[in-house]
Amino acid sequence: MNSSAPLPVLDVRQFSVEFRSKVETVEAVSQISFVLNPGETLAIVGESGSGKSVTSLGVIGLLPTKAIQTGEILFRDPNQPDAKPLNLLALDNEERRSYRGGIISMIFQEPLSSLNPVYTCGNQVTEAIRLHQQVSREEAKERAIALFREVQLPDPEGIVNRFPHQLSGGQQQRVMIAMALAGNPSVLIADEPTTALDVTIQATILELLREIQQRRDMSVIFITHDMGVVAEIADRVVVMYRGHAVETAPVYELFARPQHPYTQGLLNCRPRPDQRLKRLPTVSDFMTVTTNESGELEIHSKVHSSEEEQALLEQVSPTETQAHYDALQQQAPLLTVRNLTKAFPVRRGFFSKASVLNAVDDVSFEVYPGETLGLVGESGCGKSTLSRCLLRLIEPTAGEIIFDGQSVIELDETSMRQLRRRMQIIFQNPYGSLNGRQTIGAALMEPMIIHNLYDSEEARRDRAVDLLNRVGLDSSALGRMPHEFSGGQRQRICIARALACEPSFIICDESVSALDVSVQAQVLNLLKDLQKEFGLTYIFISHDLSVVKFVSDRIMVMNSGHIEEMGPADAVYNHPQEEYTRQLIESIPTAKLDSIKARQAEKELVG
Amino acid sequence: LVNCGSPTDTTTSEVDPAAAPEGGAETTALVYGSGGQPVNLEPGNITDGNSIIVQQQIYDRLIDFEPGTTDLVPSLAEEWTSSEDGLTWTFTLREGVMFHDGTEFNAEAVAFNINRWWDPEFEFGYRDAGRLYEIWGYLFGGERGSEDSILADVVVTGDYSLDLVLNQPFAALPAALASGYFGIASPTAIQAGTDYGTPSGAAIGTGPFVFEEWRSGDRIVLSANPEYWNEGFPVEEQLVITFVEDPAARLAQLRAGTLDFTVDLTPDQLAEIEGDTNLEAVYRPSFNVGYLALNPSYEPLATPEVRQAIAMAINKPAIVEAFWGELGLTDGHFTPPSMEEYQSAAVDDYEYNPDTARQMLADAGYPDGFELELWYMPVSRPYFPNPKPIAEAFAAELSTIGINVTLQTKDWGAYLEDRNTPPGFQSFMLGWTGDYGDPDNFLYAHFGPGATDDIGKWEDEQVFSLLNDARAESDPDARAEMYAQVDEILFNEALRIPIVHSQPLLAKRSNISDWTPSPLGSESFEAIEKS
Amino acid sequence: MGRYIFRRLLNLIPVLFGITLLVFLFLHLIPGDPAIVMLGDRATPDQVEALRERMGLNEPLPLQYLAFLGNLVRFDLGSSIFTGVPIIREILIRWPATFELSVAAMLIALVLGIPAGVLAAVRKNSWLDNLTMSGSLIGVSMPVYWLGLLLVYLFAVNLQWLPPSGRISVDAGLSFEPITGFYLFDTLIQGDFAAFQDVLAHLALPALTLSTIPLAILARITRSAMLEVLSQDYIRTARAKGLLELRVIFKHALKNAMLPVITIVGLEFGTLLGGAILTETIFSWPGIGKWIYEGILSRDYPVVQGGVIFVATAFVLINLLVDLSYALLDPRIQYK
Amino acid sequence: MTTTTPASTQPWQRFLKQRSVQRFLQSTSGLIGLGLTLLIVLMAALAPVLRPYDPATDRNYAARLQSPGAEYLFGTDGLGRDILSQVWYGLQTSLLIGLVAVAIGMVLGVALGLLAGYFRGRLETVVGWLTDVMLAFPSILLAIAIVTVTGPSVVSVMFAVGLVQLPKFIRLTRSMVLSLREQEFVQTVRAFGATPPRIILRHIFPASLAPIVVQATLAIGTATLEAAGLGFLGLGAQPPTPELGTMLSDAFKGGYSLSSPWTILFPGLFITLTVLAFNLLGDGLRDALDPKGGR
Ligand SMILES: Nc1ncnc2c1ncn2[C@@H]1O[C@H](COP(=O)(O)OP(=O)(O)OP(=O)(O)O)[C@@H](O)[C@H]1O
Ligand SMILES: Nc1ncnc2c1ncn2[C@@H]1O[C@H](COP(=O)(O)OP(=O)(O)OP(=O)(O)O)[C@@H](O)[C@H]1O
Ligand SMILES: [Mg+2]
Ligand SMILES: [Mg+2]
Repeated sequence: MNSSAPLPVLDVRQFSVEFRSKVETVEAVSQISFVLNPGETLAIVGESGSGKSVTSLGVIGLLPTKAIQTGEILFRDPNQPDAKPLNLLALDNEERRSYRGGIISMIFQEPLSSLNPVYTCGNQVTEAIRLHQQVSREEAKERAIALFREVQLPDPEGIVNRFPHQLSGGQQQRVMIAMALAGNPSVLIADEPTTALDVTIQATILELLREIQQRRDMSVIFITHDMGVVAEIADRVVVMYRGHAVETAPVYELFARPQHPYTQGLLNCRPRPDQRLKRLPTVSDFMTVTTNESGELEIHSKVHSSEEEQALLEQVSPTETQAHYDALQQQAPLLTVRNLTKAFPVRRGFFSKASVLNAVDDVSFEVYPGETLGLVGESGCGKSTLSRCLLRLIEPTAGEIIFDGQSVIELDETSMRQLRRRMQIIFQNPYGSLNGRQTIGAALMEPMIIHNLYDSEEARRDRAVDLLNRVGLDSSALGRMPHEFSGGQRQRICIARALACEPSFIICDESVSALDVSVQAQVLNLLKDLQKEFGLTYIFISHDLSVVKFVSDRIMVMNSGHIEEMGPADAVYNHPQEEYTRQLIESIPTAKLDSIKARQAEKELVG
Repeated sequence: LVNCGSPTDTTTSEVDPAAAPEGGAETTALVYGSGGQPVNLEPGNITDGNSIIVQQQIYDRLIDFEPGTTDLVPSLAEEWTSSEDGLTWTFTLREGVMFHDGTEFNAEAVAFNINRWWDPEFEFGYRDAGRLYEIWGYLFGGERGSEDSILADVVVTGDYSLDLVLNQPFAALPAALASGYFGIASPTAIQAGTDYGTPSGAAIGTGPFVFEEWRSGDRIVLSANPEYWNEGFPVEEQLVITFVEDPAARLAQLRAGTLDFTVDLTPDQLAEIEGDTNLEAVYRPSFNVGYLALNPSYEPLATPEVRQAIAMAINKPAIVEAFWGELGLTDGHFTPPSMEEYQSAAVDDYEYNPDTARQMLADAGYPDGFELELWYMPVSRPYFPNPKPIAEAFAAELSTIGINVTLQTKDWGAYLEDRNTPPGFQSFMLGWTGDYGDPDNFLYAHFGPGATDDIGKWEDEQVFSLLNDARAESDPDARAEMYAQVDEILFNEALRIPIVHSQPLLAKRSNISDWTPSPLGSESFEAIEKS
Repeated sequence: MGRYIFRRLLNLIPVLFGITLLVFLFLHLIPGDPAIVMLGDRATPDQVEALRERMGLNEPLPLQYLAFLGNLVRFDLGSSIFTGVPIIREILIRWPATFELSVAAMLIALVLGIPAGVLAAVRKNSWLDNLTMSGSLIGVSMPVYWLGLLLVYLFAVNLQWLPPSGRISVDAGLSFEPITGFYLFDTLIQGDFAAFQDVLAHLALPALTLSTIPLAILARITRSAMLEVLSQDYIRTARAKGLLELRVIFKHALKNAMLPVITIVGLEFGTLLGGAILTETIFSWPGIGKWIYEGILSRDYPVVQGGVIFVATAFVLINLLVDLSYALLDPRIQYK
Repeated sequence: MTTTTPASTQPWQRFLKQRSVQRFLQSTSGLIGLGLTLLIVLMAALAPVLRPYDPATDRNYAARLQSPGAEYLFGTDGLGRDILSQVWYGLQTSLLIGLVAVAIGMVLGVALGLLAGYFRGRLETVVGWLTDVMLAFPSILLAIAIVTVTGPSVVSVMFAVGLVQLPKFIRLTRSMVLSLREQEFVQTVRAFGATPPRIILRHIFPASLAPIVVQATLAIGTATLEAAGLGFLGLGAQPPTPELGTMLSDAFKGGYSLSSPWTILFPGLFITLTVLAFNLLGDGLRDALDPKGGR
């Protein structure tokens, strides 16, 4: 590449988007500016709702008509470097359309729902090809197959005739990428293309995108909320916060010397498997946000010195860890699971023999009082099924569950209900876990009513207020409805409710997966604090190994129903015994400075 | 597509399928709008008007009625005489008549038909699923072998003569045989298959029209019988009977010209007919009675005064005026006005007088009236074209003398059935159209032995013996005197209060002529001409 | 696909069994003795008893039901009490009339309803949308028979443009021979265009009447299905490809939106068959609906029994066909 | 439920502030439907006050089939009754039938749906089979069959039409329960050891209420139509109870429906208006309560 700075392909200037409705005006993106250079991957990161998708949709011209866009999006065709740049926003609909899918194309987060279910993959890709190139039907099909080969789909000829639902998630996303490549784009926008995928698949898709980008020398806008992914793929990064671009920097710069407190927060609040922090820092540890009189955001940094930062990032020493671990192991187990199996009948035909799917397959393990047992595995490996079996929310097919000396499976209805005071579960989705028609107060008091705890209404109320205070909310929440709270607050309420009956054992099934990293960090900290305070025992389920590693004393890796391996968290992470575990660990985007540097250097070389 | 042509000349009686309807709604064939589809085309096996009128076109009976009257005229029988003792009737048959299937009509054929209706053991009586030729037993006392059977034997005395031997004299026998049920069908055709008379089967008679086709639910097509014994008839080449259940739809079709003539319209449609210059209203001579029956087995109605009070409380003239207009008349006789010779001159109708009625009720021990269930028919019949509002009118009238009426109805079959199941309905509406021109058919059927189940098995020695004697009596004057006596008794009993004798409303397009409706409800269309 | 069809057919068995059971029970619950109805009201108790014996009415109900099922599998539905005509024969004659009417009504509903719904969805909240939606709302709110009467009053009686009732005029009916019983088809293959026109004219009002509800419902369903589909991710994908909006709507959205619509088409066939009872009564249409209704009024048990079982079965089968076509349209279905 | 938080606002203000109420207030069809429904209910309720008139006995044979005019605003029927007051009272009957029928169908249907959906197993199989079978009959045919067994009367019609609505409610409720019982908030309550009755009544039922209410509102329209259909076939209310469908039937069977069109025009119009009112209301409620709901 020429040393003189190349002219950017895209030059976004003072771009703003407003949504106006009768009720209110939302400024989803305000005055953001950035450039996209040829052959470059620009990542846009930020928490949910920060305006990433709106920005990208604005660039490709797919915002709904009610969105009011201002500013300029200048486009310069890299193939005609001398041509005058074109303001995409000034084009009429028809001209705008001619750029879409051709010179600028896009892939989306949910591969399955982004493909039309009633047409074959081939059909959908050839349609895109023929739209932008004058070729015959056969020719287009040839090219589609070639594209499928390029995105490394197995059996490209066969996949042409398959319907989207007949492919796995990763394959679907490859088809999406092939479709986006159909018009030989100069700019490819990828809006969270890997968020819906398992880590292992995410890794291969990222690799593929990186490879294609280099081969085709495309410019890519890559949208994500995951700093780890940024580190894996980006050349430069735009950090968005509430519609503003708060920082723009080359990727190494950003990771090495984040300037903006928000960026610092983002970088640190994601648990890193190679560290063992006492508690996770959160974005709010790094900054405070206020709005001034004119309604503009004002962000103030909280961390000014490296000592302050050091304090936030205090680590637990390995000896401490070991001591804690040993102490735990000396007790009698709280929960013992032996040869637990849960089979689901999978009916294929009316009369054909019902085959079974062992969602949980001969699983045995123990959990010690006060311990956190982490459970990881890919989507569908049986984590949730296992957790539900433990609480007998579904009946296991075979095996033994012994909780505190009682065989859970043999209990009758009434004793089971009694036992449920002591075993609790917190689910992934804080929106779905609260009954939208119940006030928070009622939700908190319901378990107490069920178990006849505290004899008066007053007492229950007091207890509810206690619980709220404990998770960092105040009594004003009692009379409010769930929808009046943010996701993080709701999850806190769920945790408070789980504590209502003073359980000794709590299963957290993906309890933080739906939350933004920063909120996730807060909730993880809270869970740790509560454990310490009440001596709780957790089974912590997540598909994210780094999160599991942060909270767990021991880790159990699950794969298609059975346990791959189990051991102390550090041991499993540092010295995985099984190939499966190794892959899982390798797929985690690490965001280590060295690897970023190495990758950038390699790219320079190739470029 | 309809009614946009000119009333072109359609006198041609040739059917020309090629001359399709293009030009206008007027059809080439003669089209009769029936109120429903026949039950079947098997003589003796039906009782409903829709079947009778179609059978009338296909079959001849031994004896027929003079058009427009109830007077008997020869048909397949040229002569009929009774022996002195009235126990043997001799019939002399018309010679040279052929069935539509080419077989010959003769005394054997008549005997075959009668045996079929009469003899439960007869080989060719298709009493499928246990069904009876119920009308026979009903008009002639019973089946062969039953005690009450009037008929004792059928004796073929020659190719064209036969005797009917009776167990008891029956003056009305020729008239009864003339009633529309007893067309003579071809024995050969009947023996040929079990689906005789159904849409997919045959219907072979000697009548003016030949059965061609029956499209279930839609139409029956008949064509002129070229061999018809009555020379010069039928006038039209083709007769199509279409089924249009709803009177409004029938009239609409008549107005649109897709029908030529139709029956069973409601009195309320008269104005519409008169308002259309292409149509003419036709009145069927009254030969029916619509009545309100009061069941004496219901305690309050056991007292004749209470029944009379009810008769007085209902403003019959006003109701008849309102619901029938000029198409109905009301009097105190159960028999229709054309039977004047059998009625008592002394009978004058009850005067409408609610005050007296209330008084009578009080005298009978019901000063505050009582509760009464009144059943009205769910179907339209010529005597009560629209039973429900009339029932409502009764209810309103009776409420003024303190009788609190609850109106009830059931589906038609159940209605007929349940009224005879003890204790029967407290009161109900029903009516009767004569089968033939003899008072026996009205009076015996309603007040004779075995005919009073629906009025609590009411018995009156005098009425019973008068009715039985009149049956045997052959002197017309003596019979008239007996029936007049019955008339008087019945008037005072007020059991079946005659409400109306109606003239059923019919209508035709003005290019239809020579249609002479029979008081009995069905007539031959052989003379009808379409111009 | 073959397996799928087979499975669906097997699934029908319990439903068909239920239909026969329900109809059988209903008819035995109806007060009144079928034997008396058959014999007429002058029959003697002995005769009634004999007939009951012969008809098997004295057997225990389960046995009667078994006998009834036995006959049913031999397509023997008995004969009408009053006319003696075998039910199955009557059904064969009358079904084409009802089917022709229902199909015509459904065609009207499809041809007008789907485009209206698509247009309304694409121009959401425009006057066109409002008009279509209010129109369809009024359509589903109207008693069909009332509309039928008004149409007859207007078009047949006052304007005299169309015949008020019946299936074919007398003359046209004389010139052709029903072969299949589907008059439109029969007149066409016999080349009798005058009769074809005549049949069409007779079909117009009843079909229009019968079509109102499905028409209105289809328009509404199509609209909401389109709106739903238009908000889907794959529509965004299609737009991101740079497709013309028309192509996005007609290729990508419509086919998906048709999926719920097709289900409704099947269900609405039931409404049509039910509505046929009323519509056929008003228009003197010689179909199954009117026949069953008359059977009910005259207590012709075998007619009601046979007719209702037939209609319900027809409905179930039509739904099956619709479901199968759904499977053709939606590649996901066979794997569910 | 019983928590008493210091309400910052009046209850009705809080009611108006609810999102669903807001959405309803923004739904044109909902508002029109609400207005129309209120009007019709008011008309039916006030019939005796506004027209002190006994439809059973007030009649005037002399004035049969009068066309609409100053004296009889809607004309008179075949019995010389004022159609306006007939319609007025008929509306009462029709509304009553619609409401009671839907109440029957809804209560039974929801109960069966809840039980079948929650407990699954054999109960679900039987209930599912029953709904499948019932749905295999065109609804009016089923209603006719039921009325044939029970005999025509207002009560039979309510019962028949109610039963016909049953499978729809069962299906709707069951499908709601099936998805709700797997939802996390229900699982959570189960995990607390709540008993099935508590789970069903406190959590599943309230959560499935919105679509049921919407369905019920729409079903009132359908039921009214179906009841009028039965009336039209002569299987509905028996005299002297005035009912709109029966009025149409009387005119049709009386043969004067075409010559005196007002005898069918007004009863039909009011059936349509009633059904329309509930359909509009149902639409509005759906916009408000169940924005993603079907149809
Ligand atoms: N069609 C729309 N109408 C109104 N507001 C909208 C619309 N689309 C987006 N917004 C608002 O714009 C803001 C930014 O949304 P955007 O989808 O860009 O967020 P995001 O950064 O992509 O978040 P996520 O990570 O959850 O995808 C949000 O507050 C959102 O509510
Ligand atoms: N009720 C059920 N009937 C049949 N199969 C089921 C059922 N529930 C779960 N499964 C199957 O069991 C397997 C394990 O599912 P489970 O929900 O436990 O996975 P998971 O590890 O929690 O996945 P995720 O990370 O996506 O939540 C999956 O293949 C799933 O399809
Ligand atoms: Mg986004
Ligand atoms: Mg899970």
